Amino acid sequence: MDFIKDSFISALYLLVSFDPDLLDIVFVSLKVSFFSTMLSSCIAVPLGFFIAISSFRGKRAVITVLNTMLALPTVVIGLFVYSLISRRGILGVLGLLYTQKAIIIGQIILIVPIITTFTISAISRIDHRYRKTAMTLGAGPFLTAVVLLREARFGIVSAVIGGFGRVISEIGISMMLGGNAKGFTRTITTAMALEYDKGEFVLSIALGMILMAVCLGINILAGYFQGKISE
Amino acid sequence: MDFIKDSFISALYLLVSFDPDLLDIVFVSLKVSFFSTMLSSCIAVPLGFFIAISSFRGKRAVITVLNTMLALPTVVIGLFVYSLISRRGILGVLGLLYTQKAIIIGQIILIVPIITTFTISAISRIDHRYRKTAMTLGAGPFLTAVVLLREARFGIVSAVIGGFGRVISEIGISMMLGGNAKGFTRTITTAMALEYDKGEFVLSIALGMILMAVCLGINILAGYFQGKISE
Amino acid sequence: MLYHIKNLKKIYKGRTVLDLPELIIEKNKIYGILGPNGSGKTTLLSILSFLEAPSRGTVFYRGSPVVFSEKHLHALRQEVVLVDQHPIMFSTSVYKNIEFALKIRKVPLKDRCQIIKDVLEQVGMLEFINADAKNLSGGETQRVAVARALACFPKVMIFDEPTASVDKSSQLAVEKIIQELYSEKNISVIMSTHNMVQASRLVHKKIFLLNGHHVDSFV
Amino acid sequence: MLYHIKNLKKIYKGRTVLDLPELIIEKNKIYGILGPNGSGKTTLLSILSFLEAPSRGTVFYRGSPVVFSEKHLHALRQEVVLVDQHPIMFSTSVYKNIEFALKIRKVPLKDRCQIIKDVLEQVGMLEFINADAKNLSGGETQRVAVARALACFPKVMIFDEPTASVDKSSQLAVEKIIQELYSEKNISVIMSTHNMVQASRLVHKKIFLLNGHHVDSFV
Amino acid sequence: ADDEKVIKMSTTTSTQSSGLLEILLPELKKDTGIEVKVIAKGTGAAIRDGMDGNVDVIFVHALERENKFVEDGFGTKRYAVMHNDFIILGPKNDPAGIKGMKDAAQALKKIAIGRFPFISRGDDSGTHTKEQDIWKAAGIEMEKNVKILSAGGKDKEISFIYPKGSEKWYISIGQGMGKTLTFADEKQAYTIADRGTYIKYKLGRDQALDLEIVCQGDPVLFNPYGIIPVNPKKFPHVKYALAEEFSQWLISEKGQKLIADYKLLGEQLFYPDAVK
Ligand SMILES: Nc1ncnc2c1ncn2[C@@H]1O[C@H](COP(=O)(O)OP(=O)(O)OP(=O)(O)O)[C@@H](O)[C@H]1O
Ligand SMILES: Nc1ncnc2c1ncn2[C@@H]1O[C@H](COP(=O)(O)OP(=O)(O)OP(=O)(O)O)[C@@H](O)[C@H]1O
Ligand SMILES: [Mg+2]
Ligand SMILES: [Mg+2]
Repeated sequence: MDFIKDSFISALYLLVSFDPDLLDIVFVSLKVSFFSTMLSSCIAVPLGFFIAISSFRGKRAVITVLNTMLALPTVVIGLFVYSLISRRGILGVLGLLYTQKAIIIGQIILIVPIITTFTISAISRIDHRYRKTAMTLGAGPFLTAVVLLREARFGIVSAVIGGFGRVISEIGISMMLGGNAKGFTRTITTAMALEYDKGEFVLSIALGMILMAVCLGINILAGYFQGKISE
Repeated sequence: MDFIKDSFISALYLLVSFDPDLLDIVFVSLKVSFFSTMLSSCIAVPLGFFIAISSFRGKRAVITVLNTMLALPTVVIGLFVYSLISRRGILGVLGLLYTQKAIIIGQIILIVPIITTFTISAISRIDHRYRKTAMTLGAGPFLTAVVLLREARFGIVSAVIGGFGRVISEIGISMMLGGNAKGFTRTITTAMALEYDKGEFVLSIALGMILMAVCLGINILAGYFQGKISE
Repeated sequence: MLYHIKNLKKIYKGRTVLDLPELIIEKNKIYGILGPNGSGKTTLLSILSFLEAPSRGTVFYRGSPVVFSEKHLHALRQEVVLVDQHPIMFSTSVYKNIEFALKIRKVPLKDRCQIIKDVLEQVGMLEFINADAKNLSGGETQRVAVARALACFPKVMIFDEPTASVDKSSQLAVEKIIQELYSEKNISVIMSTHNMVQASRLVHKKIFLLNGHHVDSFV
Repeated sequence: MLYHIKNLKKIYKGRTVLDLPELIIEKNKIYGILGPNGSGKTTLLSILSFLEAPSRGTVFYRGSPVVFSEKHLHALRQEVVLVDQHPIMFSTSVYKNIEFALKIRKVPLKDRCQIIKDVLEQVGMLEFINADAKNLSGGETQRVAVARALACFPKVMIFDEPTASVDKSSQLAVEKIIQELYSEKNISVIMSTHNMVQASRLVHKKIFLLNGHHVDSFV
Repeated sequence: ADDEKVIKMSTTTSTQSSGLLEILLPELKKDTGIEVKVIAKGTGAAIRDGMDGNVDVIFVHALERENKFVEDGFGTKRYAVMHNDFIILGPKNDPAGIKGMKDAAQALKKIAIGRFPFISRGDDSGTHTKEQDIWKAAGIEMEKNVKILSAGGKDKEISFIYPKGSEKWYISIGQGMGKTLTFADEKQAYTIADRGTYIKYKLGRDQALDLEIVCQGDPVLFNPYGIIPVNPKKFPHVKYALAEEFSQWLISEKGQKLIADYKLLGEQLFYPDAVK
């Protein structure tokens, strides 16, 4: 277990040294993951909400497809987006490939199904009388949604945190669409993969520990605000 | 979009040709993912249940840590398990590295936090009166748990499906701990990564499509049984 | 005429739980719906408050047929408010639960506090204004639900067994509120109850339901 | 002596909702708990049925002090069953809801159906045996909950406002059940109610609660 | 099946992707009965696998590190198996004007002077090491960004070496060969690649690379592959005998002929080194 100890010491060392290269990749990781999660939530939470409350033909089929999309491998997403935004793709002129925007696009495809599915399951569990109560008090669709989302907040926050965890720890899409270009699109995870390929396991794990430390910080903050809100 | 079309045709072709190599990797993928998901669920569902229903000091801290673990990158898990089971590690004598068992161990670490978190959020939403009703009818801890799990089944099934989707689409751990050895530990995703490395993008996507087809089948089955059960 | 129901049926999985060839409910009256358990009272009240669509038939509200699609119902629901048999409180404070109805009606912020205090006063729950609505006792919940409905200033108030779990003195308070709604504010009231004495004391017209059918009276 | 309560207090967030220096409940009697909304009836009944622990004080059950830890409570809960004010049905059929209690008591499979039919018959809900328990009306739910409790064959039955949403004839049926529990099966009964007439007709001893305190009677 | 005759080999992804192993291994099985479990990864990680005793034999292309591996006692002996060669690639219009040059160092120098975009693998792989050697040979001033990490008492040095003042045009992506090619193609930049991967990406796909060979044939660009059985003195559990048998087979006449005859899309990729 020396290996883990070494990694831990290296991680600490890297952290306290405030290495600018390190700060740079941490910043890129956070920025990209933050935007992916936010944009995905803006799509997925309303979508999940809508699917949960409405009853339409083929609802079960939609849920099955979403569940299947939970298994979408990052390579598939990466290649799919690649084929769209590469120089020869239909969106090639935008020059998106190997930019942070490209990573964000791919990651959104990755986690929209995740957040949607878990939003559906959070909303479905809410007693239907909440909805009826809101409606009889005169709430329109929007306020009714607010009520249900508030009652399901624990599940929805879980879904969003789950999505965030997924993107910040994700490697395939960041690598394929971002390209791991040093100083541009290198994230903590792609840097880890690089060190791993080099056989620098200690450094790779050290980076992983930094990632975990950053996430822990974010989760403590989030937990604190959630506590505030639910009071 | 030719690229997607080509891949689709290749996927179909591969499927109808019943290529034994292909069947083999599909089988390995399914087997490994199935065991990972089952074993993880056996740990995570009771664990999540227990955390959700009990109130103890530090509960919030435990949830924060679990949320953080959602962001555990596969490289970290891979290296961690590697350091344990590699010949020099404390479990080295077992010769687990580059076997399917190694993949399963890594994947369990990956999804236990996922399934646990979503089980917690599913159980927490259940009105506490369900628990009281079961208890007053004389149910012991076990049957009370069964009641709550049944009421939260939609969320728990979602959690398990989410876990399955995560492992079957996962590349890093399978690659690092399984080694992508043909005929032994090659899964659909590591095969995809290999084809991608070779530049065989079409084949890679075709494999991805087969993966999605397999998952769709499993989800349809699962949906069907869920429907049966909830009747 | 407030409501005019024609050939209305409500069917759950093949079972007809409500079957009303014709029913008329007039304006500015207090109606009492009576009937044994499962006779369809709650189902009828849900339809009258536009929360559920009938399986068949037409409901006329103030002369025009009601289109049971979310878009059209929203305006109607602003006029009619239902107090449920087992009311649900949102998991916020009592104050915020009532404020919700005021927000929807765009009551200015400065007036809200006063209105909330007034309605809570009427049901004798003022001291609970900042309590956590989820933790109220059975009767307290029912009374806050009445207050919350009062804050909606509706044209029609529908109560589903409003005094079932309410204590004696609060029961009188709720009955007084119903009286006043009718006499001072010209609000039509429709309520269900199992308490025949209460019905006789309070309502102008009784509707008897039995197995989903409208009957003249019970034997 | 069935229960002996000493210096019991229940405190929620600093507010004392129950404060009973001493209270004795005897065997084989029907007790009625009376009091306005929020006086602590439900809280007291939860403690008596071992579902909630008091914040302070001791409860003696059949002479021995109750240790409020899950391990010890399980055996006690087999003897005492509570019918909630707003009962919860598990999301299965009515049959399965009742069968749950029988399973716990290891009643053999072949006897179960008969018992279930018997108890449903007693509350007049036999025709709903295969209905989806979640979709029952308010009164139907309350009656099935009574049936489910009967299937537990307890030594003590605790009812929280058992007839609040129940129609007239079912109310009489439930009252008859309570009578029989006491007279034929030697089961002790504790019930809360807002209906003073019902209490006078049914119970042997009344306990009056006011703001969590035990009082001799109301003014 | 015959579990006794299965050995594990770690190798670099390029060896696996070239398709050569798919020709060699079935023949090996026929001749000797040995089955090889191939674990492909980055050069560093592959050597690391040998150092940890996780495999029985390693088959890589990083001469210096291979020698060190043997010196340190992790491997018994390095057998030179074959080599292929690196090529410098660039966009069709060749803005640096190096097409046809033979001297790799001079070619890179032109790129550096003109500040034309260049994609570096940046992953300490054999290719990357080679690239750095050529920069040095070209006399380009290199900047070295060194970090010292102290881990477990031992100081550890991490260095990033790049041509001086190259922030704008020198992009280090830390990825495998294929991805580096794709990246260079996308950015229409210069890069160094091994011939095998280039052929695959140029001739083996519908959407061929737009990049062309601008410089080849310089002996400095040769890329030797070696096979090393893991030392049973260090790791008693390794199947040394089989690993040695495999190595011998590879440098036997039969093995070497198979290598020489292997053609990818009509082009020879590897040149046998053991038998002339
Ligand atoms: N969603 C549903 N699915 C199936 N049956 C239902 C559903 N909702 C109500 N029912 C049935 O319809 C009948 C009428 O129900 P309703 O709630 O209107 O009765 P009620 O007159 O309000 O009775 P109570 O006095 O007990 O409240 C009941 O027998 C009930 O079981
Ligand atoms: N979990 C809780 N947190 C805070 N206050 C609570 C909680 N549960 C109950 N209370 C308060 O305790 C008081 C007593 O509640 P209880 O439910 O025992 O009243 P009750 O006598 O049963 O009233 P009702 O006749 O309305 O059912 C109420 O004022 C209620 O608001
Ligand atoms: Mg009703
Ligand atoms: Mg109560």
